[in-house]
Amino acid sequence: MARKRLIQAINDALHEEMARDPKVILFGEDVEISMFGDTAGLHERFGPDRVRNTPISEASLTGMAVGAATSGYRVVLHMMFANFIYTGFDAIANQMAKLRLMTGGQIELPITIVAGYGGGRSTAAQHSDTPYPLLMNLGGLNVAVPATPRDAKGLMKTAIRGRDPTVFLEAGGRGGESGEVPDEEYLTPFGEAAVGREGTDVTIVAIGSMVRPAMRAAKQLDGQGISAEVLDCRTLVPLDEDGILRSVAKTGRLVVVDEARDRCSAASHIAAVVAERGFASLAAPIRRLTVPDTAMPYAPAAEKHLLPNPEKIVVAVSALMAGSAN
Amino acid sequence: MARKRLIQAINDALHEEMARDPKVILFGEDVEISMFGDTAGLHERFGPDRVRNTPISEASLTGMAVGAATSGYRVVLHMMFANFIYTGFDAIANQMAKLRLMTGGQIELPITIVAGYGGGRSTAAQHSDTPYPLLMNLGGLNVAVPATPRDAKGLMKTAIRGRDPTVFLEAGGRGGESGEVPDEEYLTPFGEAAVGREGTDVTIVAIGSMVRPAMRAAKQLDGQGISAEVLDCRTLVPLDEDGILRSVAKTGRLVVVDEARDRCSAASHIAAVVAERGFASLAAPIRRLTVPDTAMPYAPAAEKHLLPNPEKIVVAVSALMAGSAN
Amino acid sequence: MPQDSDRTLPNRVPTNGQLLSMFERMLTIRRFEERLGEDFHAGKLPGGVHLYIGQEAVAVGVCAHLDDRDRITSTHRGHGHFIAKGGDPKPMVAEIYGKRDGICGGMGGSMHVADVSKGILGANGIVAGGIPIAAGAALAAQLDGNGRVVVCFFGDGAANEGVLMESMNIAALWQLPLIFVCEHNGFSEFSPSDTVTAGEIRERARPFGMPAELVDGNDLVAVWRAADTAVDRARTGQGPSFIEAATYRIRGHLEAEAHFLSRSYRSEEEVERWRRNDPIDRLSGHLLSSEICSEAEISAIEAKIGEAVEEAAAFAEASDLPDADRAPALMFAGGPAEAA
Amino acid sequence: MPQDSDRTLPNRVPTNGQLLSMFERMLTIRRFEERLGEDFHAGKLPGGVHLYIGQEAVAVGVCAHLDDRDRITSTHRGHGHFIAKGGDPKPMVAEIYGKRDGICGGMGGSMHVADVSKGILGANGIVAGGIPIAAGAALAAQLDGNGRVVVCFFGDGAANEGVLMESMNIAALWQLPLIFVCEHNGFSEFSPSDTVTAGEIRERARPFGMPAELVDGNDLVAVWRAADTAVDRARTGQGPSFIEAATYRIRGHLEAEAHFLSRSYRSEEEVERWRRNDPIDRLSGHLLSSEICSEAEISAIEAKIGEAVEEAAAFAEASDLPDADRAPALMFAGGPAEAA
Ligand SMILES: Cc1ncc(C[n+]2csc(CCOP(=O)(O)OP(=O)(O)O)c2C)c(N)n1
Ligand SMILES: Cc1ncc(C[n+]2csc(CCOP(=O)(O)OP(=O)(O)O)c2C)c(N)n1
Ligand SMILES: [Mg+2]
Ligand SMILES: [Mg+2]
Repeated sequence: MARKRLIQAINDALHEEMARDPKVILFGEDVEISMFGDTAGLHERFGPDRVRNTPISEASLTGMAVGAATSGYRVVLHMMFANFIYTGFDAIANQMAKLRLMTGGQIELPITIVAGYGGGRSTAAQHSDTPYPLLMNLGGLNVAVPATPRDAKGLMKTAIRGRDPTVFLEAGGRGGESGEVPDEEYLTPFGEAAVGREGTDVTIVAIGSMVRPAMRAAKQLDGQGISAEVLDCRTLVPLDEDGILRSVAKTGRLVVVDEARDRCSAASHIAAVVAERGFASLAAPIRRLTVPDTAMPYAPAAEKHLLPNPEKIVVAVSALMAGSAN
Repeated sequence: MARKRLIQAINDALHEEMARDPKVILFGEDVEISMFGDTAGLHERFGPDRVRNTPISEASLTGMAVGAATSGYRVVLHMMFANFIYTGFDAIANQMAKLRLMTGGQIELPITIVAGYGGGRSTAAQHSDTPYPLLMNLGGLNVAVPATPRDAKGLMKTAIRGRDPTVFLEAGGRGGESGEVPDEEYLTPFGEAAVGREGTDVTIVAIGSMVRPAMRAAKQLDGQGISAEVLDCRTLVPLDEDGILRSVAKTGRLVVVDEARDRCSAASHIAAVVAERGFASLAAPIRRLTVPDTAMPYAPAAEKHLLPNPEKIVVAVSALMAGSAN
Repeated sequence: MPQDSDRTLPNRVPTNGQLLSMFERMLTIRRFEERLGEDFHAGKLPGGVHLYIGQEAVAVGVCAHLDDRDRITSTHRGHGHFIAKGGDPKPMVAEIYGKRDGICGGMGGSMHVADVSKGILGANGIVAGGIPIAAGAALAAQLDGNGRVVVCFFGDGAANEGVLMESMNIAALWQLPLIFVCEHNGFSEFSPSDTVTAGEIRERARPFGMPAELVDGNDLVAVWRAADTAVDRARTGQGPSFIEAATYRIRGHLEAEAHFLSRSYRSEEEVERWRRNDPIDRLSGHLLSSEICSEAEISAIEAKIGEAVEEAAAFAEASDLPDADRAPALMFAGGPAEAA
Repeated sequence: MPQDSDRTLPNRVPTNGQLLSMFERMLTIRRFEERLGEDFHAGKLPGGVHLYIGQEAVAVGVCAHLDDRDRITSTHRGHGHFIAKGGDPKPMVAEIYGKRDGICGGMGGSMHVADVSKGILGANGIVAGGIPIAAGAALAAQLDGNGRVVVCFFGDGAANEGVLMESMNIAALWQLPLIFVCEHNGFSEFSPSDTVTAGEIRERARPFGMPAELVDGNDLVAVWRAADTAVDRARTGQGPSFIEAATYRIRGHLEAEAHFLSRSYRSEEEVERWRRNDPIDRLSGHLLSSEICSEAEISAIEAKIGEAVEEAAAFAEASDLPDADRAPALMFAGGPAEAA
């Protein structure tokens, strides 16, 4: 085991998978120099055929990923900031997520779209969106949102070796979280939430960047005599519905913490799943901690105000335990 | 009152608003000849300055709507099929939904984006999406989805006179539903659900094209001694949360019928809102009837199989009343 | 389509055998589409169809230079490209009937007919949607390094979508083996082309350093020759080319248009003028006047195609519907290859 | 910026008064940005900044022809355009500090500085995002019919976004009063331009029938003259024009880049070469050698600007933070105008 940052773990995964399979290619804007560090060293090691900078042409890049993937390549497409996924949205929504069905299953699309997401660094409205709810709704895409370096590496490897498109979103600002990463080869399965911490009173389901605040909150809650179980979704498509339901069956209470805007968020969806399939076990309302339906402001205090944090989680859980929903 | 089809009612609204306010302009692909009929006669009546065909350039059209709206025009932008909203998604997501916040409130964006949505006519995967969940998540857009000709007209007029962007989605295949439309001038407010039918046992919240099947189901349920209240959201942003909660407080049961794909659907969001704010009144799990997370297939039976319909609603409600969640 | 061994020589003309073979291919497209039009109006098709009638020389003249390993992307008006590239019309018709034996299992319909095994990456309901897909396939072809080429067909209306410029830039920059074929058929849906398009479309390719040529798209030999040069360039690593083929859409934008349009958008005379410039008539005229074949041979071809059309329609009619619940399982190929 | 009455005459050169005024504007941009660079490195700015240093002649030479009623759209590198178009640098600096008195109330930051009252529709964090917005504003200007014009500034990297082609087509087709100004500064983020751009960017405008000109973007007078012609065309209903200004980005893509880039992407010599071609030095050299002004006058301008910079920084420092909960209320202007 070695301690690494999330971005480094992703970089390791890319190095390993590109070394393993010559059909893996990577392209995107400035992937050669690597803005975030996740693609560092790949161009030097694997050369310009397999790792190349592209023009700023997102609408074509997403379509090209489809074209190269239908021709036997495993494509990693780096979209830099998640907001630029919107710029290249057409081919994602209208081709990538649909082409397999439309062709009656003639094709596989082993594509991994990588992008950094989320707020908290004053990058303002056009560089801090959290777009997984939209991507989840498209139907034909896997969505991975790792919280730890270990899972980031394992999920990236699983995505690259997969047969379907995956959007891999990294909360990688300033290198991302640090954590232990195994030395030996491993893959992290899709569709299995990780139990960050076991507990009996309340289930806190958290996504990506929200896992750490959730863990912190759980620790504080422990001090208040509240035992919180923390689940890290790891992938939103597929979603570990059973794992979430098992936990809620035990605790009877659910709080979902999600950095996305509230309306039609992943949190909304998880809440809806539990309100249907886990209703009998619920002892209290389901709480969502999300970003209000707002674009991210630039001023740090205004931005921070919108993001879920350990304090807000503690307040929400405490209120839930006390029987009030606020 | 006169009986009209939904598309005709929208056409009436456009005629009235363009006659009323010379600052209303309309553009889009083939709006002059009008594929759906909703923009018929406007070009002839208001001339090429105010009503004009555009090239097939969705990415620019959505941006142009922003530019014209910041310059004092009220823009109606017709995007034809809702899937093409994805083609022009960048300026919707990154500009239209954010620019007011980013400029600190310097601008207003009176923009109405019109598009036909939904399945059921074998137009296949790229012409039958239901994109309101994505649009709801963007934060800065109103979303109107009329079910009746009366509301279609009233909501369109409200959208055009508004100060913010609205996406107006019409379930207009083959002219859409028929219904009575008042002769006198009226506006339909945003954020107020319509009670399609009162009931006491279960609340069925339905959206757009799903209101009619919900009403049919309610009638059938009536025959089985189950009294269903049907709410028609009319607008999803703003959403009439209070109206929905009031109804659920009365009935104790909620079924949401939505033509969108399930994950992060409007149905998910409505379920989540009620599972939080209306939990105490819930006597049963919240059921969602949505489209599985699938692109629309072409073959009619395969398409029909995916769409909610009165029978499925009746089965779901009956099961709910019987105490089983299936 | 038979290929001669001198395929890459410049300034070639098609052999008589090739001409005859291309004639048959064009007529196949025509007769199948006429039947699909009838079927549509008879209410036999669940969805709409956009017919390619009048443009057959473009698809056939270009695809004559391609093998199964080459790839094409197509448009909403894709039956002609499908057949020209060697797709079997039988499962194509079944697809348009929405049947289980359709080439896409009835899941795609007219706007999505695809046969990946034949290099037909698919018709596409999104205007210009095929262009960047073709660029990606061309990147793959270049990486494979085995001389494969890719052709993207698109309309004059599609040329106003920004992805065209983006993909031309990338194709030129990377010297991809990609041929852009713009079928200028006079209309962008219901808008006459010049009301939505500034300047000459092919000129948009030149700033990228790409050769661009205008051809008479109703002249099979002209198309064939332009494509010959372009494909040769692409195969030999000389990068992308642009062909603009001037042609005309004889039928409606889609067959259903008469049911919903409140007025017409073109004159009968205009259509009539172009009918007299029919690419199939022009070719058969040439075949006969040059004595490449006889009236009797043409009649035999007609008869053969007529049978094929009947057979395909019968096949499509007889085919079962797809399982109603089939779609969801087709969305994902399956779990990760090795994680499972 | 003062305007002479003979503004629309062709082949004009700027008057001495105009030159001096433009010099001051360029120097204002330079000194404010140098300060912002320092402030960034001193940790005073919450977000990043993309500096315009070295490109000032472009914004100033173009905006000299514009009034408040004209509109511009800008880029992520937008401070120069903001100041050149007459934006007040004080609230601009406060914005970049994330303060309540910022021009956008601290909600937008460096990448979104806008002053709609001055026709500055805003910097934009989405590459090429401003181009169609400008086209829409130009449509509005055309409908208003009062001679207003719109300029969109964008980089050479942005020229590879498809919206450029789309907007050029629409602008040419509708003869919109729109001037496309491409600032070719050598880089598309960290990629040297020629590694991502095929051919000459300005040539991409010609197929639409649009005049396109290359100018030395570090030569204020050359920019001013090209813009004079283009603005004149737009004002008089002669449609859009394209100006490509060759210049160079002296500072990093963004000031933070040294913190995260593992290697450099250009040589010190290259930067040095362009430093010697500084547009402000060139202009001041001309002003002095032509005796349009004296060293003392330049020093006085420097001093004045220096004070303004200090004042703005002090203003920004002293300004309060915006209310932490301000954002949600800014998303919507309010209910429908009359339904309420
Ligand atoms: C992105 C997108 N926008 C709009 C449409 C609607 N549409 C379908 S075909 C068409 C016209 C296409 O014109 P052209 O490219 O010239 O092809 P043609 O129909 O003439 O063969 C339009 C606007 C679409 N399918 N996709
Ligand atoms: C749609 C989009 N894609 C990518 C980026 C990231 N990005 C920011 S600036 C930039 C380079 C822009 O180059 P150019 O247009 O030449 O402007 P310059 O930075 O040289 O002024 C890139 C790729 C972005 N902001 N928006
Ligand atoms: Mg056409
Ligand atoms: Mg640049």
